[in-house]
Amino acid sequence: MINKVISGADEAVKDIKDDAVLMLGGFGLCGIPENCISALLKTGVKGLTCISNNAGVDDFGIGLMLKTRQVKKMISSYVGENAEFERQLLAGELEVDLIPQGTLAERIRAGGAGIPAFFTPAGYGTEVAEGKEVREFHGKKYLMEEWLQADFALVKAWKGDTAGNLIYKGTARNFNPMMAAAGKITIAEVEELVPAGELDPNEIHTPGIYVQRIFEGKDYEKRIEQRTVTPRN
Amino acid sequence: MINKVISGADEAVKDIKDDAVLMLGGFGLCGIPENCISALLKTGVKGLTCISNNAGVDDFGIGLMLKTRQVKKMISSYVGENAEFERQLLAGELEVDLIPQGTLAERIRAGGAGIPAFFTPAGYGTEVAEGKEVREFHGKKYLMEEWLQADFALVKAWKGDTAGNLIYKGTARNFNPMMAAAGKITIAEVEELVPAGELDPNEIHTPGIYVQRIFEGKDYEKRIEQRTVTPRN
Amino acid sequence: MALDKIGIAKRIAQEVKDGSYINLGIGIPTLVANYIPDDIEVVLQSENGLLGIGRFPYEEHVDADLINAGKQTVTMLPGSSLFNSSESFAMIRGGHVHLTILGAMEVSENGDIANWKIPGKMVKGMGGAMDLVASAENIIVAMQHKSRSGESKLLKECSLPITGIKCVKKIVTDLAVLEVMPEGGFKLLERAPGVSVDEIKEATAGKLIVEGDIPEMKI
Amino acid sequence: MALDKIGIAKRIAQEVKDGSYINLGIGIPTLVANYIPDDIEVVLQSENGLLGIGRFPYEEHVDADLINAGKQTVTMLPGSSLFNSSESFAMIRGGHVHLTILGAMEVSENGDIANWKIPGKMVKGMGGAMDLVASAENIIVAMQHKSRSGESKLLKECSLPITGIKCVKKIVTDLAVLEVMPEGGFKLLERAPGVSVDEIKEATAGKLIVEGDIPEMKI
Repeated sequence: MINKVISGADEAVKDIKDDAVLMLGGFGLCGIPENCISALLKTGVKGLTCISNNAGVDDFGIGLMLKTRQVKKMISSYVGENAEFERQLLAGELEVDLIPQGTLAERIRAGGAGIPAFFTPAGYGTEVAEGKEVREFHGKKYLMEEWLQADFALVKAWKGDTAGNLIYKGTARNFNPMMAAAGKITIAEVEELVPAGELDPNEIHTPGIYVQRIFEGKDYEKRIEQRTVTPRN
Repeated sequence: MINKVISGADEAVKDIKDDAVLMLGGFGLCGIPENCISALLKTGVKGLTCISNNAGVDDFGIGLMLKTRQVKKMISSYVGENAEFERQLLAGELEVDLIPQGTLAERIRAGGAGIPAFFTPAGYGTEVAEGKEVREFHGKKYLMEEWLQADFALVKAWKGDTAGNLIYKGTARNFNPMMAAAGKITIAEVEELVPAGELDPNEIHTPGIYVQRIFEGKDYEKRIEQRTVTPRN
Repeated sequence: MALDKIGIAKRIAQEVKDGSYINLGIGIPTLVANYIPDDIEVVLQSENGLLGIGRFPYEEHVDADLINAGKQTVTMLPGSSLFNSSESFAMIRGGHVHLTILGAMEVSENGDIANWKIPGKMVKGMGGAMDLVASAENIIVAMQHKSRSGESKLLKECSLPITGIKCVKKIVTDLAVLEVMPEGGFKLLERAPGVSVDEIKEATAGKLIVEGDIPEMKI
Repeated sequence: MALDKIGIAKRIAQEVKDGSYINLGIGIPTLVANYIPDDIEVVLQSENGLLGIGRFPYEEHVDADLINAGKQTVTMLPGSSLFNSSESFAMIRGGHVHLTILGAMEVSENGDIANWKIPGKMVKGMGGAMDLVASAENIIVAMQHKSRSGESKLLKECSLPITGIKCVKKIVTDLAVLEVMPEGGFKLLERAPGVSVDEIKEATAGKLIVEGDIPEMKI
């Protein structure tokens, strides 16, 4: 029998070893695998390469793993909300690879889809193009970009089932679906885990084939970076 | 105001001119734009290039447009269910470009996503590779394949709203979403058209940005090619 | 005695690993699903956009919007999911489908497969076969050992236009189970009940590797 | 008198065409949404996966799972749709988003834009800016004409690392509306109310093209 359901975050991440390459879903603090990050803080694994659009804030998200010096390298599109990050970077303690957001998303998608390289116009003529092949198609210049894959992908979904199918909520979807497909082992933490058959097959965002481990997470904080509201009157 | 809703198939296809390049959604006879095909039979437009996974059967789907000699060229992965097709092909009256199904799907997706070319292993070492660039990544050989785009994409969905958002049903989704994104003008025919706001934004398969015209189709036949059933006892 | 189609399907069903995702081609491969042991759970992928293919529907449940890649009406199972063709082949190309079982006209001793085109005959197209054979980590071919005209289909080199190169890992025919060796050659693993090694030798045009005693298949 | 940020946003709002899909950058561009005339319908795209951005939520409707690319809590509108980041940039790269409005540190007279990196300062990253400027058919820059230290931001060549080349079509500053000409140069289209052509000339380091009478903006 296929059993993807595990007890929780501690079991999920226990075989993540030093120097592993991880993908972590989320955009800012929206849709991040909070439980898995907490569990990684406990295992103390070191030398991680983290592929994630952002790097969290000082006291939440990947920021927590930066504080504990567990991260060797970040591959991101924007890392601006984190003072400890800046300190480590300027001190040469942290490597950073900055990638245009659309290129990052597509490289991850390509990793899951078995497409080793593709062409994109983003970054042509800029320093992002350095060392990359440039080619013209239909009168426009493009850069060749290669896939990204990871040893483990840590994704966060709204609902999941025991077959590994996932449904995300709102803009918490973001990078999670592509990362789910690009991890050699994909760990999904969900707010609600239901038996196979309870999700409508037509509404599933990530088919279960991409998910190797799934558990229902606990105590989601879902912190908000910019709480903007419309006043009543 | 954005008004994408039109009166029906006749209005939808009236500016499709001779020698246009079309994409038509569907896999076999499942999820094909029945109403638009009927309307094209009436306009009598000729010299069409049709990008579609299959070519219908003799008396349904694109097969109807073959009978009326409106199709100059088919770009497909499999065209085996159609005697008139075979006759025209052997008589040299019809051009056919056969493409591996995954490559076809991905070339269309690339057309909508602004990716002019990508690498895929499908067809390496076969006659499909003739004239194509071969490149090795991580010890495996790949072919470079280019995007496909169309003057008009004709897609069929289950539900749609006035903003152009689409939800497909079952395996009638198939090629429709990628084609919706790869058409310069995308025409969506839907079984049920509802006001914007009635579809759950989290369940939409094709965001409205890709759809320029939408209408509620009529008299769907939804013919079945292979009616296979489990007998009761 | 040579196996019939059901025998071939039954033997291939033994190759299926618990927990795997599988794509079955049209013909004998489709039959394999019927003989997978009850204690083995697999998920069948259909390249037109469905994971978790169920049985054919009862008459009153037939749905034109739910078909498999052979265009047959099917059902879904608990845990099924639906997706578009691009996602479907992303799954295949990305190596997420563990096993592909498909038919062939010819297989060469280095694992090339020909199953899409016969020169001089109407070419219907390759469908998803080229993507499948270029992508799956494990490919098993189900076919007759010889063609209807009596010629071996296990060759030194394919005579027909090929679908993919160096991709077939195992072949189950009406006469034998054979492994395609990395260095080339068909290694004979099992004989059909009552079929002799000599009969298999005679029916195999490519290099046949026979080491030690060759057991009979257990079906 | 030079425009304030709201004045720049109001003037850019006049550039917005009915029925268009628009991506607004952080800062002044975000303000543009507030000044689009009621009879013009546009759909705002947020690159983190939302089409149809609505206003900020009432306090009791704040949802951590619904933010814009500036990480602000937002709402949806009737007709909104949600999607993943890959689809979002497929939309952008594929030319489906008609107009991008964004801020800049520098623009060159051939349309290059620099807005992501200042050597010697902490580099936060380009986010989605490089994809947006490489892809949109129409790009309007909203910025001050001069930097805080009084130097022109409309240059012959960018001094800072660029975000994209030959992409900016129009610039709206506190002093002027300018078109970037295909052959190079900033063509002066309008002056801010009470600002003279000479003041604009003085504030523009790149090639300024002045032809005939230059009207004042109507805001």
